[in-house]
Amino acid sequence: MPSKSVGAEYIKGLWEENPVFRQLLGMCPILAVTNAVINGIAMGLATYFVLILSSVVVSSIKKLIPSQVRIASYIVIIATFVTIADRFMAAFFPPISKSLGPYIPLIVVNCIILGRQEAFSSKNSVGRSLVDALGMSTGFILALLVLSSIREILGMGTFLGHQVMGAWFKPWIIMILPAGAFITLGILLAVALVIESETKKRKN
Amino acid sequence: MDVLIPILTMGALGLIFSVGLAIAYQKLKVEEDPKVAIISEALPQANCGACGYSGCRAFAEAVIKGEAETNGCPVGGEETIIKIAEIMGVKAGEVVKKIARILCHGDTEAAKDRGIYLGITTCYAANLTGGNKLCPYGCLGFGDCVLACPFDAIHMGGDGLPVVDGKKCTACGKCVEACPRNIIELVPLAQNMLVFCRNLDKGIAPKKACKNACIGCGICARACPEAIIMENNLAIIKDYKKIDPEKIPAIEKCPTNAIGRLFKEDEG
Amino acid sequence: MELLTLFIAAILVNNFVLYYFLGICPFLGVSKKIDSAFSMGLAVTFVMTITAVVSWMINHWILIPYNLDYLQIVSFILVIAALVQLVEMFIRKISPPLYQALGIYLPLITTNCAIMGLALLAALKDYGFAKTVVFGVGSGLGFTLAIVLMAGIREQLDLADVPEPLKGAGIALIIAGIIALAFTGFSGMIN
Amino acid sequence: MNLSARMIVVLTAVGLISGSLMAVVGMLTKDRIALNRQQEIEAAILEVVPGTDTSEELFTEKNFTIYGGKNRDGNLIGYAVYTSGTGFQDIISLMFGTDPNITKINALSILEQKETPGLGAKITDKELFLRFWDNKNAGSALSLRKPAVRSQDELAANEVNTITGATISSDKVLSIVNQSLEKLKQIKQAGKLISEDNDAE
Amino acid sequence: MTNNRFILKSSPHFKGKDSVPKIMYAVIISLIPAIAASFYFFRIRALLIYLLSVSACLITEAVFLKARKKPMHSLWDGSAIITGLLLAMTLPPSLSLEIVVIGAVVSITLGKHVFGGLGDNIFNPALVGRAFLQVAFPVAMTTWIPPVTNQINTATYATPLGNLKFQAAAAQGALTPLKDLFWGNIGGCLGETSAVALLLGAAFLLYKRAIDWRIPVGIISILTVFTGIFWLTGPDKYASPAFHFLAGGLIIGAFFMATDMVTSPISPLGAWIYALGIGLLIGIIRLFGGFPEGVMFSILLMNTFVPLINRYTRPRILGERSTH
Amino acid sequence: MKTKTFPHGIHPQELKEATSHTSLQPLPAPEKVIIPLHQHFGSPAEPLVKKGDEVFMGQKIGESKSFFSACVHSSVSGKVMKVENYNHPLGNPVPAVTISNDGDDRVFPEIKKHKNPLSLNPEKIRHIVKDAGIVGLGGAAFPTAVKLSPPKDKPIDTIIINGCECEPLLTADHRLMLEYPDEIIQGAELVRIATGAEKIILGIENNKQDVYKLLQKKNYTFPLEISLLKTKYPQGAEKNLISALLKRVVPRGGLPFDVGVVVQNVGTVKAIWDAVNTGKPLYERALTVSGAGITSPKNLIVRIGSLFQNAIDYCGGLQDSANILVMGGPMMGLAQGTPDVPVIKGTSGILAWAEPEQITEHNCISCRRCVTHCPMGLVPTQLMKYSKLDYLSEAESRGIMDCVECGSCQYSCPAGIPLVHWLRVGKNKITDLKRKKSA
Repeated sequence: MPSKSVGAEYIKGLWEENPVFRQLLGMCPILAVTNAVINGIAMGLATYFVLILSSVVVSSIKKLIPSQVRIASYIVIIATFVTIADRFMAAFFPPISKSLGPYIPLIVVNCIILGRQEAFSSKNSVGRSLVDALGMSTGFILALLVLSSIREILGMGTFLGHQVMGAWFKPWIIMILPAGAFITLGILLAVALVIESETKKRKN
Repeated sequence: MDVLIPILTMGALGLIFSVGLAIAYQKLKVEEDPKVAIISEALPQANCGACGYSGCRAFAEAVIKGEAETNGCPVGGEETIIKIAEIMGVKAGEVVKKIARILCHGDTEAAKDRGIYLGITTCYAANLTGGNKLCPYGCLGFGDCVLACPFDAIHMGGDGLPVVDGKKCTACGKCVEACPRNIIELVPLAQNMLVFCRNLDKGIAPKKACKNACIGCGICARACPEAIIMENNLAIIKDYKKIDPEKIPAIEKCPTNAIGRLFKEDEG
Repeated sequence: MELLTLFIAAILVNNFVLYYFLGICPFLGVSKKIDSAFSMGLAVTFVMTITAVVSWMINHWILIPYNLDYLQIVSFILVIAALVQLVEMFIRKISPPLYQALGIYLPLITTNCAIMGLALLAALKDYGFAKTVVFGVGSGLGFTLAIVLMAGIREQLDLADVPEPLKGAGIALIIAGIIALAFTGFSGMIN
Repeated sequence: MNLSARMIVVLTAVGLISGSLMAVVGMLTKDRIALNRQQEIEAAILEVVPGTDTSEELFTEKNFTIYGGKNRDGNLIGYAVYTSGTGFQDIISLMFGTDPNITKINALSILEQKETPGLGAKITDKELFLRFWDNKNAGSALSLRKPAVRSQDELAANEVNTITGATISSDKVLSIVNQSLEKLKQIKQAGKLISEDNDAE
Repeated sequence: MTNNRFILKSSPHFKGKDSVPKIMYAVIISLIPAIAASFYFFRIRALLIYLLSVSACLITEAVFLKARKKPMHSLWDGSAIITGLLLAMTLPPSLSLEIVVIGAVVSITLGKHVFGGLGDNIFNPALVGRAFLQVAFPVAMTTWIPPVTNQINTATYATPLGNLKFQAAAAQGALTPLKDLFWGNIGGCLGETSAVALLLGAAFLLYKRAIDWRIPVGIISILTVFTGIFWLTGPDKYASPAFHFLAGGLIIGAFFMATDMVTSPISPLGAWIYALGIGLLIGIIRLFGGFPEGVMFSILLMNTFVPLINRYTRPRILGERSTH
Repeated sequence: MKTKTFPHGIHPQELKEATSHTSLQPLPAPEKVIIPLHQHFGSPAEPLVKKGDEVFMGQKIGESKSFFSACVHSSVSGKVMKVENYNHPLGNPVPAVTISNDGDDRVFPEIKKHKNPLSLNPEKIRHIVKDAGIVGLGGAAFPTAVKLSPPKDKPIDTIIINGCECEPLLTADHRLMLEYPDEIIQGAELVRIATGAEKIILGIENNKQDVYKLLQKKNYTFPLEISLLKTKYPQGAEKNLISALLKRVVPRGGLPFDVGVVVQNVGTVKAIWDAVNTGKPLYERALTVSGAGITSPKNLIVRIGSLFQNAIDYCGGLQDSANILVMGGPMMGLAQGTPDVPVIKGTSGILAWAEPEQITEHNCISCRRCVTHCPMGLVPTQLMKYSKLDYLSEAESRGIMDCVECGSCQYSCPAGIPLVHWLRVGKNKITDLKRKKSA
């Protein structure tokens, strides 16, 4: 196993292996909950919580689980943490919980989480898994933040609910609708690829 | 009591699920290539479809069949790629390192045009209409090989001839296949002496077509008969290892420079 | 009549992919060829129908009576996963051709958020049994429609000079956006 | 231990542990979530039946609940009807309040909607939409004023305003209210409202 | 005689006189009557919107051609101008000008260049721009002013179809008279109002064979049948087929937008399927949908079906045995 | 008059007036002829002579053992100067026999006349045709002996004589029909006898009314039907001609044999008659030298192996503006880089004119003109894209191999896309791949 420094393990999740822009994972929540920055942040934090805890748990009990039932076990573990996050939100942040609807429970089928368990946590030490999970979820939050900022600013003229665009600005309602989400993410993916190839060129 | 219900429910679910799985594994086992299972194991099992296949197992099958690239799983990252490559990889024995060489020196200055070519600007298409160059054997200069190279190891030089980057070339042979005139050849990296022409005509015709064409005069073959022979009006290096360094000056007396060394500074 | 409107709405108006953003991963991943997209769509429809039935039973026979709504997530996903896996193994054993056409898509579906989303949405909207099933079938067909349309367009775009950075997921998302735009024409049609 | 046994044991154990964990969380959050829900309803009732001190459920069926609002003295001061119906995109849940005789509508409050943001979603806008619902004559079915007008004064007693560009959403809200109003009257007539304080009439 | 005097290329060496710019400019010419009509009805505003829309389209096109290192002659092949004109023609005359520019930029960018430019686009670029605006600025896009020749003092003026949908005009007998619809003395999008001007241009296109006659014929006939059935069952609730033919964007859509060669099917059978789909969807949306007008959505929707239609209606190769 | 035709196709400018009224005249044999050994479809011929050999006119100088091949004969009498690669109008140089002409035109003594040609048996006719090196003179140069030997299980009932000459500019076949009608019809009868068919149909485009009238007047006793066809390109393409005349459809990948038909060009049947009647092998042919770039366009009878330059010089040379030189018709002909190439059996015309040096290519706008005009029912624009992107299996499954390269698509393409060239690329790549696989 190629060993990376702890820093590199963390950093790779931000860009190199960014789950959204580079690996195209977790597309459903990325599209569904980014109509406002606050929703994006809430989603990101929930994912953060679930990913880190399940990574720690999976990596610490990896030896006990026979491979035939590992997926099932991971799902149960992840689902447990998702339930916790979901209940917690419903109890203490009811408006956000309402606007996120079924998408918090759907974290359980987010490829990022199950994928990291299989690809990383089940094979690495607790420490490394933790760092990896931190990096990945930060990358995910980053992506959520970028997309939701663009959508909220253009779609409502606000950022986190505060008016940021002048009165002259007519909000582009399409941005908070599905069509806008798809188009914006499509363009962002292209931008990410352009940045990637530019940096590669510069390196050479 | 309230606390017990969820615990029991979950326990029961786990129990039913695992029993079901255990039975299923034993009763419904299907024989398959053991490699599929091994590669499947190495994959993230996210079954996310990011690879374009319907799941990790399907992707593994595709890898075995050679339909998918070993680095086709974007989720697993580097480790997975290395693992799959290890599983699939055939340990390469010690072979002579080869490199693709362009066997034509018909650059824009040396080789004359056959006319004003207005067709599709690929070598393959040009070749179908008889080519844009007067020489029917030489490089057409549209760079089909450049496009074919998966390693970005060939680019067009300023003189209208492709240039191979020795560092990047892996001798995969894609350019050899792509060249409609068969002037690219995989040659041992160590071979320094080459015939840079494929013209099978004799005398005036090749000379008219290209300054650097082999006119089949045979000077080189006479200078070093043990390594070089003439075949179909073309000098051919049969065995470069047999070229006597002392005879190189005589060989290089070629009137059209169709035969010569790649790097003169390397040798005496 | 109510069931019919629900059915049409699930296909056209509140399309799973284009309105709820569910099942995006396979929607992007398996929409390169029409044939595989169609098989995928059928497999999803099949699993969605089963899921609709099973999740309704779990919800109404176990979770609600015992006040265990917080076990929804884990029980739905476990049962779906187990069921899909069993169906897959079963098909594989008894009918290899069917497995080739449908079964190979099944593992991919387990973690497809469309399935889980269906179970959760049906529970959230508090649909009765018949409605849940109709919702499941309709949503599956809606997914099929979206993915086949997408595959048709992507097959054609294979021949187009799409800018390099947009190739693949980028252009697929933009197309999805425009299809979603076109589908807004159906909004307001449910009464 | 053979493989099958180990599979069963491990998965069962994982299930048990996670079950207990979730049970704990479930217990901890259950009350809070119920409370949230109740607070939301109470706030809405207060909004549509101003002056409510306590409220009680008088009638309930799927997606339709009648609350009775009582003032500090315990007198019934109005009904708050929680109801829902299909909007332009998805379900709209709303609450409106009437006086005890159902002669006028006090106010309207939208609880849940997924209408087009910036357009149909303006049904939650006080300035543009909701204020035109205050104190409407509930004697007959309400109607919608099209095209929209600017001030309350231009509307008849049983007319409510449209949102420019979102005629359909306005229409949908109107029909939900009209239907529920009719239902409320029927239920009251049939005497199905439980624990109704007859003195209030 | 020098060796390289002669041109080398593959056969055929003769070529017909048709060219892409010729086809495109024929379409532009055919739009002139409708554009002139909009100048007459909406005066300087019309001019401003046309100018802005076309120039924004051209500039965006130029930027993309430059950035993607494509031949610049494509800028003047007329396609960007058509997109600009068609977009402008489907905008409300009162629309603020920056929205016009946004629409034009979106048309060329999302409607055309993300797919690879002219010929590769799946959707009609002008309609993508128009749909984008419709969803992005729904209020601005549904605010109408009456033509200067028909000054009625209403702050909120509605289109004939809007009247039909939201004011139950059919029931009140308040349907816009067909005569006004025909001449265009009504509110509506810039270039959609005058049926007669559009039909004039359409006749020119049909005469020039620049469009496939099957598409408008298919759309109009199925819509006539569809709306006719409802009209016969309830003339007080539904408008007549003639009204549906003349009102809204049907004529411009059927003759100028659905017929866009790039985004319509290749085979004649495919063209029929496509046209019937559009006509039916227009009918459904106009009669039962949330929007008063469905032409734009219907064409976009059927655009998405075109690859599938093409795949299943491929012409029979000579000597091919039918597989059925 | 009612004319028959096929669906689709185009109608380009005909430009035939320049030569349609000038009678065929022999091109004086040049001082030396260069006769390529590969002028036909099939395997190349092996040389039978070597440097220094003395040869007669009509003497066989090349032959192949393969069935799919044709012999090559000397077109002059004289001395073999060399047997070496030489420029070839079809592209790459091929081995060619250069003969210096002694000007005597001494006929090969072994050449035999046949007294009663129409009473010969099929076997004999085939043998004579094979020995005379006759190939299809329409342009494809398919060995005629092969065409006269249909498989046993595919009985032939109809012989179609192709007198369409649908390519613009070319009029050599037109002149042949006017000047040698008896030879042509008798040649057709020989083909009918050789294949055992029941009737002969001569198809002529209705821009050759004079031929039609002449032949009507002749009242031949053979089972002959003369049919007028609409002037439309590619009326002369085998499969389309069969569909126009007989309403029979040759299955995909099949040959006219499959529907009981053999199609022969008028020039070919004349050559057959000459070979059987006088014993003269195929060493000269009629061709048109025309186009705006030729000073005085003519119809010539040219010895095989004469250079294009000889023919052009005889017609007054090239105009200064002429910048394209084409062998064959403008629709399917091959652009030449030099007039220093020999006339071969498949040379139906030598054309030159001024062509713009810039081609403006636009994007395909799916105008479907190519689909409307493709006589084979293909979707050329799609095939072009498949070929461009190397999607060969898709291209094949959508019928790229059915393309006859008639050029109708490209002629009608408003975007100026080199469709035919792309389709040729695709077809060739597929063939290459198949060859590689079978190897």
